[in-house]
Amino acid sequence: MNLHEYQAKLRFAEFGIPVPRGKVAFNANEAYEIAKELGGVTVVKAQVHAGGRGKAGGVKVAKTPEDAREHASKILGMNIKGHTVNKVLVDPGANIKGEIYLAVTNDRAARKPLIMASAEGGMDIEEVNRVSPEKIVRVHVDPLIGLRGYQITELASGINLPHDLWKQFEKIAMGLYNCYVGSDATLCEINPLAVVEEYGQTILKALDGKMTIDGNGLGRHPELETLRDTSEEPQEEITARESDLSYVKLDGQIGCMVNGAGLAMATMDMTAHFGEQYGIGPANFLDVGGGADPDQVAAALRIILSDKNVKAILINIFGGITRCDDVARGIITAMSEVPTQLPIIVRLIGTNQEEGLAIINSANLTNMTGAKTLYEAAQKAVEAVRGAK
Amino acid sequence: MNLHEYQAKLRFAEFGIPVPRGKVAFNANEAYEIAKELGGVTVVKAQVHAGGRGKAGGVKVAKTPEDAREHASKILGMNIKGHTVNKVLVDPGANIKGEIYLAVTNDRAARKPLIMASAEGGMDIEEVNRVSPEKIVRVHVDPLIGLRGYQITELASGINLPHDLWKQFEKIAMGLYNCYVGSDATLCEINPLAVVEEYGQTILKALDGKMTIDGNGLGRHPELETLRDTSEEPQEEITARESDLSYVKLDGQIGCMVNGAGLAMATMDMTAHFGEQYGIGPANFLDVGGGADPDQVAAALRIILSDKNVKAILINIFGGITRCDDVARGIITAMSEVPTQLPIIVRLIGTNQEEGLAIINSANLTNMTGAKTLYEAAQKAVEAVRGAK
Amino acid sequence: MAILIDKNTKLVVQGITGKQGRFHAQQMIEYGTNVVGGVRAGKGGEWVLGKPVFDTVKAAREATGANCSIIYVPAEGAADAILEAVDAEVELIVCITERIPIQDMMKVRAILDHSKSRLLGANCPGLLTPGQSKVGIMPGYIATPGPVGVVSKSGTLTYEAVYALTQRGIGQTTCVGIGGDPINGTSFLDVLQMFEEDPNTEKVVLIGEIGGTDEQKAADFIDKHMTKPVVAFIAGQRAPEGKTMGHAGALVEGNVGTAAEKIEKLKSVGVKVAAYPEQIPDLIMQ
Amino acid sequence: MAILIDKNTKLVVQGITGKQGRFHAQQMIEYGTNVVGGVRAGKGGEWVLGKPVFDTVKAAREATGANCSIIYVPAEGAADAILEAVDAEVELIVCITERIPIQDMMKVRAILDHSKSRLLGANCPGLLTPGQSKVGIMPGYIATPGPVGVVSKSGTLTYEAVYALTQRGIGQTTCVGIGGDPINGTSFLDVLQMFEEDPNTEKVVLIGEIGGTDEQKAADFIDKHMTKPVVAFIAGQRAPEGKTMGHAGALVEGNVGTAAEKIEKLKSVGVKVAAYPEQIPDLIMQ
Repeated sequence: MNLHEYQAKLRFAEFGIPVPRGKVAFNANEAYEIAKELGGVTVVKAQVHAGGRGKAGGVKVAKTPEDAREHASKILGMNIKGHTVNKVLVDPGANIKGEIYLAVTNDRAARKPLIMASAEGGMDIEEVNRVSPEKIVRVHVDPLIGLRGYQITELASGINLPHDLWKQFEKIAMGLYNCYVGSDATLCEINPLAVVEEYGQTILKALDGKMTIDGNGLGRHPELETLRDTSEEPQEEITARESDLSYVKLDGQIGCMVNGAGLAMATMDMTAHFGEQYGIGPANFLDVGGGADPDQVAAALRIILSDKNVKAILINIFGGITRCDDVARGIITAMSEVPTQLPIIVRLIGTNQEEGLAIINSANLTNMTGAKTLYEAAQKAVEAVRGAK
Repeated sequence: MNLHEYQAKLRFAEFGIPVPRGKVAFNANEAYEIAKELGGVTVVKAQVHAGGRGKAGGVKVAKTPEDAREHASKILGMNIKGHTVNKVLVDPGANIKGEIYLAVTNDRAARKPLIMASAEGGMDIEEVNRVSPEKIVRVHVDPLIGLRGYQITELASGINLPHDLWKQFEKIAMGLYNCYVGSDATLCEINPLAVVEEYGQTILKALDGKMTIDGNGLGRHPELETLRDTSEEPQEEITARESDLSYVKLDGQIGCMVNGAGLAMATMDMTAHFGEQYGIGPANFLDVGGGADPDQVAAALRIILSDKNVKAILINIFGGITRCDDVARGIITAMSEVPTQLPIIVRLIGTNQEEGLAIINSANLTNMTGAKTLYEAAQKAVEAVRGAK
Repeated sequence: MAILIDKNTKLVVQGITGKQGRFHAQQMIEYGTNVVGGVRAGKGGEWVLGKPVFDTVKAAREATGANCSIIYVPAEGAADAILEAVDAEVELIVCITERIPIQDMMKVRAILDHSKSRLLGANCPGLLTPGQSKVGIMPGYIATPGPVGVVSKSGTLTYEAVYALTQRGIGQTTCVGIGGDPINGTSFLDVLQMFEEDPNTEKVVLIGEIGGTDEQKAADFIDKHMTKPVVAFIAGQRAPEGKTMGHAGALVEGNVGTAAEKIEKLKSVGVKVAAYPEQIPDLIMQ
Repeated sequence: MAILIDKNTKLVVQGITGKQGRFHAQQMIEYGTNVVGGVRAGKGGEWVLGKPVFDTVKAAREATGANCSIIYVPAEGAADAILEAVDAEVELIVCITERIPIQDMMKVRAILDHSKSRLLGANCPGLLTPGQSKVGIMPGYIATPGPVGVVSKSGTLTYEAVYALTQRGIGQTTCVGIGGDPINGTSFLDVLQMFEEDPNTEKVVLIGEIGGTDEQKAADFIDKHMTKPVVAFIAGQRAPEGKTMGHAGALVEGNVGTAAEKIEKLKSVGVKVAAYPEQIPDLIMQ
């Protein structure tokens, strides 16, 4: 689960990391009021789950509260990589003397948390990594021991941070690691961690923030679950999560319902394999879980049908411990609850697969066809979409 | 550093362990008022840093507030193993159905925390360990991982705790471990962890508590440092701690001042070796630290002289990195600040030992004698005490 | 011969009194697995499916000599259950539970590295040595004894592949599901090494998916150390970047972990890569 | 020949810019120890006593090839300093710092158990191989090369014993102070084993004290594995129960760790036990 910049920065602040005292506005007038209250120069920033906000014009500096209102009115409603902006963060301007990059993430290959710093903050870190990877200092953390002071020294020394900022940097790095652990995060990133002049002092401040939370860890952090911005997610994905289904919306025409993540991906791949030449492909990834019981199948059907692009449905179920005839009866039951006229191709494999297919066929649902192999099922689904066009 | 029962129980409560709602009284009237407020039967318990309170008559059940006053007046001022009781805890009585033992401590040999439980609570656990060690269930905890639920199950299962109490037991065991870690304790003990009937419920409650804190960890817990009861410690030990000296009062007549803990023990042993037949022995253990600078020596002298049993002083210094002539000058300086007529035997060994002894001898302090070996110094100190008798 | 489990495996079921645990314990017993007992704190002394239940894995191991454990406990208690089995020095620990927080698994891995135990999973279907022992949730009937070793990140996709092999008369030595979590106990590389060393395994099927670099590491291992032919299938060729496809680990991050990258790497070291699961038996028979 | 350190030892000083660190670094350099640099976060790039200072042990090790480090940092940062040296894979880490909380040391020990490093101390005087290298705070002049290995829990008591040997013309291979904390890095047993294996060590002096059971374990080791004669001295025969005698570890708990028990055990395996430190040379010469 991704947090918005303003949410991440509020969370950082809880772990002792200095952040600007900006606020969120949902309309241009609110932005004006916040900018007036902050005084001086402000920055209006789109709060949206998409990268490249700056390039897309989603971040603007405002010299006056009136400027802030104008910028906000332009940014709100903007579409950035398919996401509509419906709130902006109005932050005070900062007198920036330097920009650092600092992040904690999971290193999947090393199986450990990784803390990274670079003197090349403020830039796209992927780009820094591509062009000059040596400019990113990387330190692995033993998850049983946690981040230690000497590891922070290694970062500070590695990025040639001026000595007078080390104490602040240590506090921020430790705070970020604690935030990462204390939030079951998979990423906590500050970019830039800016060196700013404020009231004659040189201080480090997190001007931007990014956090991703491990969905499996959310149960331990109910306060984070409330930060979920459902306006950022397709309605189908929200419904799927509520029904405990794993669903990802794609842009094709074949609605797929499969038990098992690997088999679901293979099914997607197969429909694309045959459909590609006709501009036909999978409408979604959907893992209905191991048992494929009637309630789950019905919920899955509803989600698939809510996608208006869908022109055909492919059901691919491996009857493992469950028998295929039971699964087939479950599908027929679900069908009666969620009626549709779209062509449905059902492929059942495993225990009692013949009996299962017989049940499907004998249900006399004219829009439903059986298939014996994934190969055949995918072909039939592509044909069905072509016929419907 | 030891905590009193009432202090330990308050600390336990902070970690979610149920304890009785008693209060501390410093005089008999306060005990009466507390007992009246609690209502019903109460228990009056001496708060003193000594074991065997019960056998010594320091714990009494009171049926009425008047009883509590009477018991308190008898217990206050009582001497238990050399400790004067100056406060009592008045706890509500409990309807006890069973008594468990539960403790977390450092296992020095295993180099790990050890959590122990026994169904034979309420008794002297050393005695249980001697007679039937198999009745104590022991589980080592990995300090990097901490106590895990299954380890608590091992304890609960091992002491045959009724299943309906497991949840409470888990919470208490986890709380006790957290208390141990969160207090830099070397011991957290509940004996008894009682099974009590209260308002028709069966609950586990810590009726007694014992905690010892690692002095080296106190710096991280300023809130615990304030719990130190200096009325329980010999004044000399308090003064020594304030001067950063390591001092333990003993009951002999030879005041020892030595640099280094091992050498200080060896010096004690040597005086006892020669003095034993005459009832003469060391008055103290005192480690003056590595350098033996004049301020430390002076502070040490003051502490030694405050012990009225002392009839002679033995100074044994190994000049390591420091030269013996410098140490000798330091001793002479300290002597002038803390004048005494008691016989003083000085043994200096190491770099420039001859020069050092020459300085001691040439100081013309009539009560001061040099010695070349520890053997000789101890003999002379014993002779000096015999002469003074 | 087989790898990891065989007819001598003595299995203890952690969470045997739960719905899942009890159901699959029954299935495993029916398959012929030597289930020697179960574990559930607070149920020690009871009996389930004719097997004794213990309060702790340690007690179960002491009483039964179990050398393998399988975990069917909910995600919030699963890391603890794994550590309990590690602490009891169980040799092979199979964790079926899905949705274990990744930070828990990082800690578990750090502890496993210095332990005497091997973990398979979490979030895996377990493993099966046809005709001898099944530990996990794989349907037993899909497999038959033979010379092909199967290792996979996916559940039903493995069944599909194994069933396809069986239908074509190609049996298996052992079928191993390593699970689809980003941080797990046993990697492709570990299992490939075991198959390479197993005298009865002649060929190997590897079923991978998008996310991470395990398949690439497997390819390096195949290149340097394997003499036996390997056939692979990689799921998720059409998966979009930045979306988790069911398995927590099935996630293309930036351009790391794409199916195309994995397929190319495997092909470059001589691995035959199937275009779809049903093609696997054809490639094995070539 | 010697144990643990010799003229090839390359030493880095953690905390070289502090008062203690600088003073003893100077002493060590004067003795002839090959001090290759120092460490102090924030002072990297400076020079102290003609030696380069680094921000981290890792950087120091990379630049100088140091294989040994000595720690003179205050108690609150000492555990971190040890872990830093472990992380940098320094082979021998000597920690002089006293008053490290025992729970910190339990964690350090758990980490050391799976590391490539050996820790001596904490709260120890370090060690000295006469004429070759001194790492720690022992006065150099008290020792002279020869055939006796010395291992001790105590500082000045060791000096006393070593000086007594030297005065009587008996030299030492290496003098090792393991420190007086209840939980430390290197035990009597570890050092006895090294002396047993060192061809130049002919006899061994062991100086113990009250508290714990290390001396008893040493006695068992001497009984089973040592061919070389051992002379011992145990301090604290008159120590009362329940009182800490200076060293955190010097504490008789119940009747565990008394000097009488230790002396009896050592005598029972043929160790000659001195009645006072100055008797040690006599027993060595017997």
